[in-house]
Amino acid sequence: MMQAVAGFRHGVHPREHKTATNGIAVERMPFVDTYTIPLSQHIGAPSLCLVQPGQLVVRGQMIAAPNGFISTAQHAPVTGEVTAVERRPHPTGDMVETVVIETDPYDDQHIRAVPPNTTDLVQAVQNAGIVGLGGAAFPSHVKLTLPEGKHAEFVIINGCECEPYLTCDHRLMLEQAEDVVDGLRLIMNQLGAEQGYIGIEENKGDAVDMMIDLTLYMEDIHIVPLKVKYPQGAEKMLIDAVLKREVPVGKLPIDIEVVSYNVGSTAAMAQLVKNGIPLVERIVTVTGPAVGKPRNLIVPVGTPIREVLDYCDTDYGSMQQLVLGGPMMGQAQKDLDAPVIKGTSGLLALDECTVARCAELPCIRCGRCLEACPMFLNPSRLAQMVRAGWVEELTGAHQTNCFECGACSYVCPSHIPLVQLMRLGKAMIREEQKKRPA
Amino acid sequence: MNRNPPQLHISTSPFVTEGSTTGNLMRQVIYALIPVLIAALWFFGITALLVVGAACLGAMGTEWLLRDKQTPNTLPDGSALLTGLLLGLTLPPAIPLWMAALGGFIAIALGKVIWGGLGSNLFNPALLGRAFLQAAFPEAMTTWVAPGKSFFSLYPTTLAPPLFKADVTVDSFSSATPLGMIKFDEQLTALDHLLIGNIGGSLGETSAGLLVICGLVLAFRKVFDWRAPLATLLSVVACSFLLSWIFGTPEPGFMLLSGGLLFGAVFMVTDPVTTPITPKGQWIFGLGLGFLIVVIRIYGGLPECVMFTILFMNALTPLINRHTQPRPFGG
Amino acid sequence: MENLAYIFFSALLINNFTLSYFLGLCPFFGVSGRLDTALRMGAANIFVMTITSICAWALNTWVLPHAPYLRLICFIFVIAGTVQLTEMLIKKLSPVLFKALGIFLPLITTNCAILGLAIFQTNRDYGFLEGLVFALGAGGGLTLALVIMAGIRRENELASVPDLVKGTAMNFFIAGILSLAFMGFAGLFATT
Amino acid sequence: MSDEAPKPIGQEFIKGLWRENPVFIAVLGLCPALAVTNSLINGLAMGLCTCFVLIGSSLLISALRKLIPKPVRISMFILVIAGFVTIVDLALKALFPATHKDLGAFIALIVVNCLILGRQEAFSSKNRILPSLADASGMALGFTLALAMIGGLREILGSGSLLGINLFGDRFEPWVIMIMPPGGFFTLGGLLFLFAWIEKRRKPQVPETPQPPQSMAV
Amino acid sequence: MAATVTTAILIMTGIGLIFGVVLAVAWRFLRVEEDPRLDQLEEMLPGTNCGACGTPGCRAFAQALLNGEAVPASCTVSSPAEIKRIAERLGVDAGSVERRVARLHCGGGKGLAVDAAQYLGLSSCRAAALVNGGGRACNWGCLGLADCEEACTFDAISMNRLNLPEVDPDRCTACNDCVEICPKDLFTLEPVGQPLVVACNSPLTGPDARSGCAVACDACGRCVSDAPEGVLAMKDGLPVVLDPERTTADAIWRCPTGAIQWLSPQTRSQPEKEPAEVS
Amino acid sequence: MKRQITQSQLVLSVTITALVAGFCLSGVYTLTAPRIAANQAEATRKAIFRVLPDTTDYETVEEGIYRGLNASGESTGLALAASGSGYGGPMEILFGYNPETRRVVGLEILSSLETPGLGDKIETDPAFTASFKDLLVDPIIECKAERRADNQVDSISGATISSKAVVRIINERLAELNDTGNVNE
Ligand SMILES: Cc1cc2nc3c(=O)[nH]c(=O)nc-3n(C[C@H](O)[C@H](O)[C@H](O)COP(=O)(O)O)c2cc1C
Ligand SMILES: Cc1cc2nc3c(=O)[nH]c(=O)nc-3n(C[C@H](O)[C@H](O)[C@H](O)COP(=O)(O)O)c2cc1C
Ligand SMILES: Cc1cc2nc3c(=O)[nH]c(=O)nc-3n(C[C@H](O)[C@H](O)[C@H](O)COP(=O)(O)O)c2cc1C
Ligand SMILES: Cc1cc2nc3c(=O)[nH]c(=O)nc-3n(C[C@H](O)[C@H](O)[C@H](O)CO)c2cc1C
Ligand code: SF4
Ligand code: SF4
Ligand code: SF4
Ligand code: SF4
Ligand code: FES
Repeated sequence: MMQAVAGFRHGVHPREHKTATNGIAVERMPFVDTYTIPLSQHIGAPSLCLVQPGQLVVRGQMIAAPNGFISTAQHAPVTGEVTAVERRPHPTGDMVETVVIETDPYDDQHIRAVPPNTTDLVQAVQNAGIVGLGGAAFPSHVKLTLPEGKHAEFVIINGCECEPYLTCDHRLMLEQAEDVVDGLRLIMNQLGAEQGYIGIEENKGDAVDMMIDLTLYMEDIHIVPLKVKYPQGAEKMLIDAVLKREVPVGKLPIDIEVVSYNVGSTAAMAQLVKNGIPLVERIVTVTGPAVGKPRNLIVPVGTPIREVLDYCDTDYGSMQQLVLGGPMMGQAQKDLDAPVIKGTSGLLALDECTVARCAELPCIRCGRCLEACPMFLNPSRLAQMVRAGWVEELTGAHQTNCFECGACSYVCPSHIPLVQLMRLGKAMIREEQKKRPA
Repeated sequence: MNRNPPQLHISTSPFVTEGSTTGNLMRQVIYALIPVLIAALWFFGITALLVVGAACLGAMGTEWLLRDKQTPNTLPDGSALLTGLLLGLTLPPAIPLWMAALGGFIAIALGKVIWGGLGSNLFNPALLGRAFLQAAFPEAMTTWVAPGKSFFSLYPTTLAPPLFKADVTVDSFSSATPLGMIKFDEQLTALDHLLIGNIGGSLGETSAGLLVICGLVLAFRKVFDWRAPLATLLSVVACSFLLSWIFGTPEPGFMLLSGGLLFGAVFMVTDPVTTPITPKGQWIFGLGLGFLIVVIRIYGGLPECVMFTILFMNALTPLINRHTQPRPFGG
Repeated sequence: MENLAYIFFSALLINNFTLSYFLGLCPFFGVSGRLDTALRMGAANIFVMTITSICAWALNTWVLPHAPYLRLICFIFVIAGTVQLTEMLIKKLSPVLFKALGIFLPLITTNCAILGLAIFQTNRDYGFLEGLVFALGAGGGLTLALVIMAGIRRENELASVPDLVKGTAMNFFIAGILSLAFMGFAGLFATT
Repeated sequence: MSDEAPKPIGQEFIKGLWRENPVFIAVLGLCPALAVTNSLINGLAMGLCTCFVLIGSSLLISALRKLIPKPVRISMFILVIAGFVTIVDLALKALFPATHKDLGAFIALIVVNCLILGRQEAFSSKNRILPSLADASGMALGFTLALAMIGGLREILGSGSLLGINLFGDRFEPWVIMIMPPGGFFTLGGLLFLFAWIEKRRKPQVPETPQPPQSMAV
Repeated sequence: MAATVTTAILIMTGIGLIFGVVLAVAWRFLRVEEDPRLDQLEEMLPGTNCGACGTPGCRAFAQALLNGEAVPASCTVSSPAEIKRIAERLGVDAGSVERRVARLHCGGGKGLAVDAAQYLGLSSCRAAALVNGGGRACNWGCLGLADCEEACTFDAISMNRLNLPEVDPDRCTACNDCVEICPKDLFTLEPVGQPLVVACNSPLTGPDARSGCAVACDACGRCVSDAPEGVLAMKDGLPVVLDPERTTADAIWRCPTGAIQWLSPQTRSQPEKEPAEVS
Repeated sequence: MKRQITQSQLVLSVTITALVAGFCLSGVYTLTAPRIAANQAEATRKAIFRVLPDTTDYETVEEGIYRGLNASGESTGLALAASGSGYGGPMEILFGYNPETRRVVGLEILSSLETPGLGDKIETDPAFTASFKDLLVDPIIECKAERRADNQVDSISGATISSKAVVRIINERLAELNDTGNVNE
């Protein structure tokens, strides 16, 4: 059992800020009056709306169907009445087609569901609207389907939660440990994988212990404690740490026989198979200096952010920035009427001290970004190229490899908005490629 | 409809930073230079302060005068002060003050501003200023004095009027540097003198021991990357060991402790702006630098060659960077 | 007679043709914008210089003793002619090589550095081997300067150089600084 | 190509002095402009030699332009230029041996001065004698002027003298770098910077207007 | 003397002959046949390589001209006189193309469009658009960080006092750069003589649209009914000009927000103060 | 305007131009040659007279070796041309040598590329040139910071390399002369 702790090269060590919430048991947020469920909460085509204004819906009822393979379903998070299907604010800042549901105040909001027929798990997962809960919201059923000629040897469950502040996965591993292991077993069976791993950062020692206890007699499931380092949770870093395999540039994990899932997604699949419950709610860490009562909440998908913040006694006077997700990769919000969606792992309300950014200074080529970048890029140079518009060079330097982890910006003493420049660069490359064939 | 708190901000992730700033880095190097400055005061008296002051004044004045009027004042980031300090500490003690100030001007104007300011220059500004002075006033720049003069007395050349010489012949008080002595007179200086620093040389470079300590402190505080200086020193030791073994040239120990090598390795080779950014590049930079230093010291005309060599390696830096880009993960 | 190593390093570093003799400045500023052109230009230069050195040696040995005043005309004529001939030969024999170097050949035949090489070689009474080494050193020095300059200029494009110095003035300043940096090599191998 | 519309002779002459100055604006003939200009006298001497060669060959080539077959024109130009340069070289050696020693190999290198060949190709071979003369003398004078300027500056700072006359007394500390190679580059760079600055001061903040295209239906 | 002259003549004849032969051979083998007009044409073209003519650059355009695939007037940068010269050189008609200019479809400048949050970061529209779509409440409007101004190589765009880009129709060459660079796709190229401009890009309708911006089009449809039949239509919450030839100022009179504008014929960039006078 | 140009015409025109140029140049050369030769002779003469005191005439022993003669036709010593590399590049010198006393009696730097203000003190520093007025060459000349013996030269501070280069060139030239054996005849 005793072995050197696995990890990856490069990366950073941000302060964790997890103690505010990691000791508090998850609680359920009371239902609110209105829910707005965007038809696009995942990577891929938006779902097809199945309901009209005025229609009554039941909690857990499918209200939008998958539109193609890389798409998924949406479900009513509450029992109530559809009042509108129209453009509403979305956490991306866009306005997208959204189903608006008024809660029926007299309903007990129990989910009446039957476990699906597990002969077609892929279909069941898609219809249950389960997506990656680690942030990217990639439809989970897609990864349950092996592409032609591929083989999945290993399944890795991602319990790293390397982002500071967030503790939802940590609590989930403690409170739904069996679901995680069952889910892993489910996935391994579906894919025919031989080995299962659960990678957990060492700072969640209780979760590691609990998982080890649970899997003590399972030969093919291994619990891997990992170095506490950001971004340990990034899929490629996790695979590198657990299996010492690098996902080749431009390839997917399945190309090196690996499939990985977030602990939340895994537990959601277990819940689906055991109880038939679709993805209508998730655990969200609500924390940050401006939050009066930080905690982990079970929040129905579609709950307006403002309601969640209100429930946690947020001090709007001192809140300067609201981040969906963790502080390293999350998205700042401009509209508090946008809802919590499936990919929302945390609500982070930052105050003045955290937001007051230093002015940007010229890059002094100190190389810190280069030594932080887990993808072994040279962010400072890439950033200069983006500014100069050298799209060709960007492509040559594998700029698209950047997954915007933010390690580079985090260490930059000159406060260069490196991540933003990386995004801009990727946008430029996309545009260029669009233009090319024309 | 907009019920957001009025001060809500949006920006790109990450929303937290490590907390170090560029100004902070510069300040740490400046603090590390204070003991060096005190040592210079000890050995060369009040002139050390005057010379360094003049260089700083020249550098900071130029930075202020030539600033882009639209952008905020760049003096507070401390890089101009640092350039001035480093320049001052590499000058010979008896240099006229006006030359020191002129060096500061050249360092910033030619070494930094025309390139686009902090971070854009490809040559070490302080060394460029010094190289200019060396080429412009070779006599004043190669007039060394031995330490150990009364604290408040000035050298006769120090207060020469701008653009003019002092009316003394320098021969009357000049001495030689350990490197000059060994190259031209086959005289070896004892290592303990080199370590302590009671020898002839530029203001800041005489006390090898102090420089090593400063370097270690800065390295452990992660102000700079340890690779390039380490590579430089290793390379000097290796090359001079080889040559001394075969041809009986000076020993590695002497090579390491004499001249501007340590000062250069600790403060100039570490300049993030003008040295390679990639770890592999830093190794190449250091190894190449050390090799050139040994070769030029032994076979060249300029025993005090660290400055020119660093500038030459600076010139190669874009090429080194280009060919040592890291291998992307999975690539 | 000076030793060959000194001749080589002197031409390569110490008395670099471009940076301390100011020879071939027009192409130096002209083609140092990009690294690959700089490299190929340098290679073409080494090539032409080698030919030049041989031509100059031949002329100095067999023709010019009879009429020293025709030196200039003969040099320029014979060099241009020979280079043109070689150019045609390469074109026939190796289109790849021609593509890489060919376009530069006519550009540099009538270039100061080439004629300068011939003249210096004559003034210093170099023999065949010395001349060849001198040509290699000088060509290598030119290539070195070109490549370094190209690297710097490419990097400099990413920086916000003030408008007043942008362009030609900046290139001169860079060349000046390079020239200064090369002064460190002075005296190398001279005292042995 | 059709002959250019004839411009006044005066204008052909004037343009070389400033507006199309070969060194400062066109950046041609740099090698001699930097190599020998470590003093005013050397700059002037070099400039005058170039004047002679440029004017002489321009005249000759303009006169012979109808006779020169196009495919071999460059070789013919070079021949003519080389001839004139040899004459200058020999004459200088005979009459001013000291100057000849200072200018060294660079007299010979006038042959390959891009400026001279460039003027033949661009102007003399296409124009009648008088305009060619005007153009050549303008360019040559502009070249000389530039060389004198560079040489003067370098001599003042680098030796503290002008035309060998000591300007600041014995105790002046000369800036040796100015008469060494880097000084040449710095001086020319500095002059270009100065001109850009003057230019900017002269017409403040008026962005250059491109020819506004008219809307059209031809 | 005589000996000197003889040597000189001998040497020169020898070298001259050799060199002459070399050249002659070169002349024979190295001649490349290329239409000499290509170079001449390229020289006559402005050399801005802007691409407004629809080719990748001036030389490609010259080639297209030679091949008869383009008419000289397609070059929108050259002056008419220059175009005439080119046409004469080629012996073809200059041709005619209707000149187009870039038009902005947003009126939500400073003080009119509501800011939902304050944007911190790179001062670039394209970068800001990647951060929650920018700080504006209206997700379709101009971000005012002037990427278009910087992109326009012809200095045709300047930010006006509302911090909106204003196109100088005399300088605009319809090069398409601003159209491509704007992350909100706010520019289109329109015939210069067509003054009816829809200055809004928001698909929202009714109060939703107006809550984000004082001059938003709320899709009330008055312009469509006031314009001549078939000139305007409402699509995705915005009026679109279907028939540029027949536009009249009638369409703008009853617009409650001023989201549809009739440009003054003098400046062709600013809306008329009093539209009634035009008709 | 387009005439057909034949290849022979091309060859011919180049050849004719070359011919004419050659002709003209030979003319100019003939005109200037005597002056140039006289200039050079004069320069050599002056240099020889400077490095050998009391000399009024000289004869050439071989290329680079001249014997000075005084008014009464007696030998005043040898003037030897020598070259080698200094700090900045090649330098050429001429020095006077008296084989009988085995002393260098005068030094003239004909050309050098030493740094102005530093290395060129080998020409301009009177103290330095003065030390070559009476300098014993046995066993060899040495260059020291402090002159202590008859065969030592006081090196110029800051230009040690140039000073040493001069001394080295002289030493080498003398050694060469000894080898060929025609010094003391
Ligand atoms: C920088 C970065 C950090 C990440 N951190 C985590 C993490 O801490 N936990 C996690 O489950 N997924 C994390 N992810 C997402 C994983 O890369 C991967 O998408 C996920 O584990 C796949 O599982 P899912 O599809 O079930 O979400 C991170 C991704 C990136 C790019
Ligand atoms: C002078 C000096 C030399 C060092 N040499 C090494 C070395 O050779 N190898 C090494 O791994 N760390 C070396 N270090 C330590 C590094 O600075 C650093 O602490 C270490 O590489 C941290 O690596 P990690 O946090 O990325 O794992 C050196 C530090 C100093 C100050
Ligand atoms: C720009 C410059 C020019 C130099 N020129 C000469 C020179 O002409 N001759 C020379 O001997 N040394 C020259 N030097 C070399 C240094 O002065 C060298 O340190 C000196 O020769 C050491 O001699 P010293 O021990 O007498 O000070 C030059 C150095 C520099 C930086
Ligand atoms: C570790 C370190 C070393 C530095 N060394 C130098 C130096 O040698 N010379 C100098 O001018 N500036 C130095 N600086 C300051 C700064 O990098 C310099 O002013 C920039 O080169 C100007 O763009 C240094 C800064 C740091 C942090
Ligand atoms: S470049 Fe991309 S992958 Fe690398 S550290 Fe920055 S954000 Fe992360
Ligand atoms: S960390 Fe920042 S300052 Fe350092 S090299 Fe990277 S971008 Fe430049
Ligand atoms: S029109 Fe587009 S590019 Fe121009 S300022 Fe507005 S958002 Fe930016
Ligand atoms: S960028 Fe836009 S405004 Fe400028 S010329 Fe091109 S089309 Fe016209
Ligand atoms: S003058 Fe143009 S290359 Fe020398």
